[in-house]
Amino acid sequence: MFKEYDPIEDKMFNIIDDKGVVVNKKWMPKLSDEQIVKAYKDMLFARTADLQIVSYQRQGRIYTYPPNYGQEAIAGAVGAIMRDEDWLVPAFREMGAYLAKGVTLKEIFLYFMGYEDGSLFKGAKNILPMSVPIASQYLHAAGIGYEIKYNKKDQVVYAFVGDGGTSEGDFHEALNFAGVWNVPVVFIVQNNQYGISTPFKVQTASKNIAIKSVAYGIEGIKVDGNDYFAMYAAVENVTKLAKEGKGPFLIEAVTYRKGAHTTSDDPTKYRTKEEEEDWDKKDPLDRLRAFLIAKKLWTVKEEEKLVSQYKKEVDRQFEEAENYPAYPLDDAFQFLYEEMPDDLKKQKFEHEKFLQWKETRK
Amino acid sequence: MFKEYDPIEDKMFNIIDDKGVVVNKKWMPKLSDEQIVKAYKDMLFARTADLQIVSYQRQGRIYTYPPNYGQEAIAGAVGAIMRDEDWLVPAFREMGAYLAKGVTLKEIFLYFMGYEDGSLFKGAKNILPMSVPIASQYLHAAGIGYEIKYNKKDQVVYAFVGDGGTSEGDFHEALNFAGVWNVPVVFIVQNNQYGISTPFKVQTASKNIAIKSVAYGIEGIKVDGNDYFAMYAAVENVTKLAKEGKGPFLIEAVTYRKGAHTTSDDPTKYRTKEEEEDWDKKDPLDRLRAFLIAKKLWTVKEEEKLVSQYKKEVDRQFEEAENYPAYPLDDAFQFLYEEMPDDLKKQKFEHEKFLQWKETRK
Amino acid sequence: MEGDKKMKIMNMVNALNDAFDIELKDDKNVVIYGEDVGVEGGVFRVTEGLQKKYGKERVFDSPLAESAIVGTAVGMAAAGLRPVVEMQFSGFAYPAFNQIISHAARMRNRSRGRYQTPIVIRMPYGGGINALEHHSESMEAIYGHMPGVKVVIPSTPHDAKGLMISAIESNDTVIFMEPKRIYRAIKQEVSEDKFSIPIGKANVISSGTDITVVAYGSMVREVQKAMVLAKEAGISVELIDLRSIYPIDRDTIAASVKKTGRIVTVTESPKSFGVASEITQIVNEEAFLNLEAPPARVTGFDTIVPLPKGEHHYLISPEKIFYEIEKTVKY
Amino acid sequence: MEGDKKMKIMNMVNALNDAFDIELKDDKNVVIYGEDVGVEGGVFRVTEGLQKKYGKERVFDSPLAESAIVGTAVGMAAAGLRPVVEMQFSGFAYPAFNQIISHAARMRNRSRGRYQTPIVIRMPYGGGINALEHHSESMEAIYGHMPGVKVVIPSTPHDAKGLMISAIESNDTVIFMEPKRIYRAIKQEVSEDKFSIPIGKANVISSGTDITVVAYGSMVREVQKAMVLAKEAGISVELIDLRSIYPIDRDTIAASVKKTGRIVTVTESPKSFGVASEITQIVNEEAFLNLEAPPARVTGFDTIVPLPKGEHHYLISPEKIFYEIEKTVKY
Ligand SMILES: Cc1ncc(C[n+]2csc(CCOP(=O)(O)OP(=O)(O)O)c2C)c(N)n1
Ligand SMILES: Cc1ncc(C[n+]2csc(CCOP(=O)(O)OP(=O)(O)O)c2C)c(N)n1
Ligand SMILES: [Mg+2]
Ligand SMILES: [Mg+2]
Repeated sequence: MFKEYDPIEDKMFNIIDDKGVVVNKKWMPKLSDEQIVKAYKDMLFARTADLQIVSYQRQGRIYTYPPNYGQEAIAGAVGAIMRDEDWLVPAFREMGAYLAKGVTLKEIFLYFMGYEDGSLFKGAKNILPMSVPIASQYLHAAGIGYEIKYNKKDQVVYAFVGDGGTSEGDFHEALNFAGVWNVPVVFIVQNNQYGISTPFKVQTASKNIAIKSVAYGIEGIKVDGNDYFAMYAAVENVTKLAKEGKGPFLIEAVTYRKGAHTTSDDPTKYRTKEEEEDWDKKDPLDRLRAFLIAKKLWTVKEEEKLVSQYKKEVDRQFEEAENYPAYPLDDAFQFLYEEMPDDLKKQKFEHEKFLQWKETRK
Repeated sequence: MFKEYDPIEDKMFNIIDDKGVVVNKKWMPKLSDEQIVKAYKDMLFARTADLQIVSYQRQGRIYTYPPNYGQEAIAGAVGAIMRDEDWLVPAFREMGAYLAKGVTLKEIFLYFMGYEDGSLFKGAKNILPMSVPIASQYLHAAGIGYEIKYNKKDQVVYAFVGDGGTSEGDFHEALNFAGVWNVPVVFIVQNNQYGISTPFKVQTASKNIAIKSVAYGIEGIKVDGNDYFAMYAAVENVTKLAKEGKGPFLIEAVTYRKGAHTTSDDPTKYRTKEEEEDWDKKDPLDRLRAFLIAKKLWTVKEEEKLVSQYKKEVDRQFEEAENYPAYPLDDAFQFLYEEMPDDLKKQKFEHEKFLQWKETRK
Repeated sequence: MEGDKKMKIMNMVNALNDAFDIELKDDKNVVIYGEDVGVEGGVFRVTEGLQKKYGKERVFDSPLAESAIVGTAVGMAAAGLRPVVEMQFSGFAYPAFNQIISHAARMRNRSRGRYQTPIVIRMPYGGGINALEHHSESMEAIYGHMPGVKVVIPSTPHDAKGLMISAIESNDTVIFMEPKRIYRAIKQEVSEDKFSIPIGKANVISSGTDITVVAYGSMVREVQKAMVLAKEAGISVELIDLRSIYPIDRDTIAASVKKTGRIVTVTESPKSFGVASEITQIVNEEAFLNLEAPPARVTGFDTIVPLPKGEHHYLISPEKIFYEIEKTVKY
Repeated sequence: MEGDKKMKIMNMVNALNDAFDIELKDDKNVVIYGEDVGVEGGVFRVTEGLQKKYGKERVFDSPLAESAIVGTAVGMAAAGLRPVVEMQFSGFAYPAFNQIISHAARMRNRSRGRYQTPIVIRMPYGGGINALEHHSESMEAIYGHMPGVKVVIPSTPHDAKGLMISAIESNDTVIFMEPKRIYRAIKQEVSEDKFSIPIGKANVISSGTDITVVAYGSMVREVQKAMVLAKEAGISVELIDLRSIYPIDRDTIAASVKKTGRIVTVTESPKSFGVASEITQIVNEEAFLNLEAPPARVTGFDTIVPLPKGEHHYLISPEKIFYEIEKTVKY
């Protein structure tokens, strides 16, 4: 696969075209109809939730949120392959992978409503909390990879970053360490063409991102990230190889951030309508839907029904999150150290004294 | 040149063999006999000084020093090509380049004797002081490159780092910025096989270092760094291209640190006698000397005479450095800010008061 | 140092933008870059419109890499430019820490004055904007402790403009921390002319007799709110806005405490090893015999600033400042 | 907490090595890595022999990249290992600053206790070894100000061993700063058994009545030299070795100053915003009415530590400590 789609020649791996027609039979993954339908449903659920959140945000019911809109196939494919025992090291724009891990929408809501409790991920194993400092999490992934190898575990790490993140030194150091250590980490770059307002060509003069694997002696591949099957096939392939001890891999998933960077961003400032429309034609859900409809596995009506059902579910979880208990003072203090140092206890105590004083003044 | 010696195929560019015989006529640089003899003399001077310093250090007359022994051809070739107006952004193991810039041995001695004044480089233009935090200087080079382009100057930046330094995030960020900005910087990596005790294969799983250029969309080449002509031809070529605005370049100069990492290091702990002997055969001075002798441009006797002359010169400059005036208290304070802040003045004043008190107690 | 006053209502964003505009116009060596500062004009729009006016060579977007942003600025500055670079939030300046402490702060010292690094490293800092983790930090003390840099923190639009002009014209590296919480919250008349405010001199915003309160940046406004409560309680507060924490204006602080005998320092940062402790040390050194109560501090906790739903626990309220003022006065 | 004493003469290098040996033996999750710590055993030989004994998976050389060394340790720790990593000198830890402050210090808080980061980040610190630039720094205050880490600095071989064992067994991230200047300078009997010293409790090395002197790391020995001069002058010094600057032992400091009424803090770091100021703040808060003289500090300057020929200007001499002690006592 890596020879056939050599990033040095800037080749991109894809399987279906923009109309959902399979153009690369050789690599079409062996998926049952049910699996494909489930994949589509998962993506649809993620998209429904994502779009809802943006509207909650407009209503002032949640803070800044980074939409996944248009990038769902990437996290979807990883989510379908990743097992409970595998590790997910997320950035912040891969909701489908969180959900696949067992994170609930409610938790995601809690996080963006401003509760650290949203990172508890009670039903999910082996997933790190969202990492805000760009690319820094890639090193954590390499370290987890080391632990897996050290303890000879049957696990793989899936780590995410954006195209902007590839410019950070930590990106380089992580791939370099993982390469030297030869650890089972799949490094996925969601190249959505922008880092906030900054276009890909300002991030790097390199032909593509997959090619950067060469610098670390590892394999890399550039994949059409809006093509669910291509993403699935690529992730499946490197997962198998990683389990065999064939080391880390770099997947560049080419996609487009159809929404704003976050709800406080306005993309019209830095990109054109034409560009957006060009990418609309490659929408990952449209493409997979077309595939399914052609195979008579899906109908528009079914989709409508499902979406309204999903919306209700999203609303339900959102309301649960909105009714989450108030944030206790203790929670601001208790997780810094295993045992709270005396000084910190004193700080809390003094603050409580102030709060009492404030109470009495009312 | 870059196609012919493609680092992706792990090709190495060289011109003379270990016996000093030209094996690659096509790329042999057009150098006059005088130029070649001068090059050899410069390298010989650098080596003589270098070996002397190690012996001064053993006598306790200078602090830790990082020997250049075995790597002289690299800085020698760069030194021969670099003009006054070009910038040198050094690491700390390229004495020949410092000397070519007009830095004196005395200044180098002063630095390693523990005077910042050793970084004044009074007779040299456009050279940054030695940078101790590994690889951090590469970013300065990229920034200087920006200034050159911004002001449309006819200058090139030569920046040095070691193989170990390529693992740092700053290496990556510098090449990436330089690539995006397309600035005239020649990034030279002295791959001397070790970062202190750490062998190259522990630094990276990548085939070689030159290949890392691919990640930044720039050209790179792996050069036999113990082959003066190959180094000269490569640096000459990229210098010309850089001046034409063809952007930054990465040169991996393959060499060997024949000495210890610094005078406080003991290489027998981490490498074998055999390895050292293998590399002895590729000594850059031996090879160039063989070339010169074969061309009847040099004799062993001449060399002996010259070396003893050089030794005297080295001693002379060393003694000058040893007689350098004491380090005044002012110098610990006065260069932090353009104008000394009141608080700092007060600190100095208080310290002087203490010194007076101490005086009176005697 | 104010010129002929053509006054205009500005918030801090406008005032900073105006300072850049003036400096870009007056000095061709000034360049501005960082993440999203060019086309978009910065996530807070502080550099809006400048790329259009001065071109892509002078105001531009960089790749996403803070170490590189500062590191290349060191090189540019050594070669003669005067870069003004942005760290998108102070919480994202840490990857650049090595370039700041090891190079921007030291190049002049290392080269014995031969090279200088006239760099302004801008960074919006502080909490109170309902942000994600890392977007609310106040770690100015670590820069204050770093030899070789100046650390400037304005509290008003007027000060922001005058201090920024000084910062850009300074031949030292200046860490310029912008209280993002009041970017648009305070509006005032600011001269459209070029004027500068010296770095290193504190500003006595209001004089009083009972107690000295030292603050800077976004805390100044909170202290002013607390002063309303203090006034009701009959306490006369002398408010000192440090404007820069390094150099720090010992004399103004000392003179004030010699008069009032009492002092509270207000900062948003974690409590231990923060700016308040340094102020306390200074007043102990300069005005020990005048002290009638222990120099106090109102600060954040030694914790991470909580996410929005918990941030009110951390943020400093005017009541809390008043509480400490009253305690100190009653001591 | 000392066990059956099989005592052996050790310097700090031996003592630390012994602590690692014990922990590597006792806990398979402990791994040690960093630049040159494996084959060579570290540039100061602190980890010498351990790779041979425990294998390349457990004690190994890493590529040259500090951010990666700490960042991968965060990942390893989250997955269950207990990494002990080395920054070759504290002056080279800055590239790792972001990983330390943003992750090692916060992972537990961010994940509400789910993940922890039992990492020891070792770094030789301080001056006095005639080194190049960046090899002589004492920037412990910036770590003290960083919520979520502990900062330990031993002053003797015995303490180094006991504190290192505590650090490795702590489930928090510990910045372990090693006073390289006394790595081999102090020898003492240390038990070969496993023993630990609690982190956060200061050690009253000698009790006295006239003045409290607070120090840690390499400065403790300098204070002890100054105490000889003080004794000659008839001054009785109570010497407190902090052992850790975070958590800081307020109670021990306060109790001492309540007794002596006077205090001098001695640190090697730059003066402003350093550890001494925090101690001064603490004694103002805890023992204001007992203070008979302003809490004083003996520190470095707000400068870069000069290269060897100028370092004597910067370094703190016993005379200077005595000078400040005497001034404070005579105040
Ligand atoms: C170290 C750091 N610098 C800056 C930021 C601010 N920031 C948040 S997202 C972002 C752009 C990220 O772009 P990319 O990596 O392409 O990911 P995307 O948002 O497109 O998914 C920036 C600059 C940050 N979070 N961390
Ligand atoms: C950021 C940083 N980390 C660690 C060191 C300590 N150190 C000095 S030289 C060196 C090895 C450098 O190896 P390499 O880059 O190959 O250069 P060489 O010494 O072989 O010329 C190390 C780790 C340093 N100076 N800076
Ligand atoms: Mg992106
Ligand atoms: Mg090397």
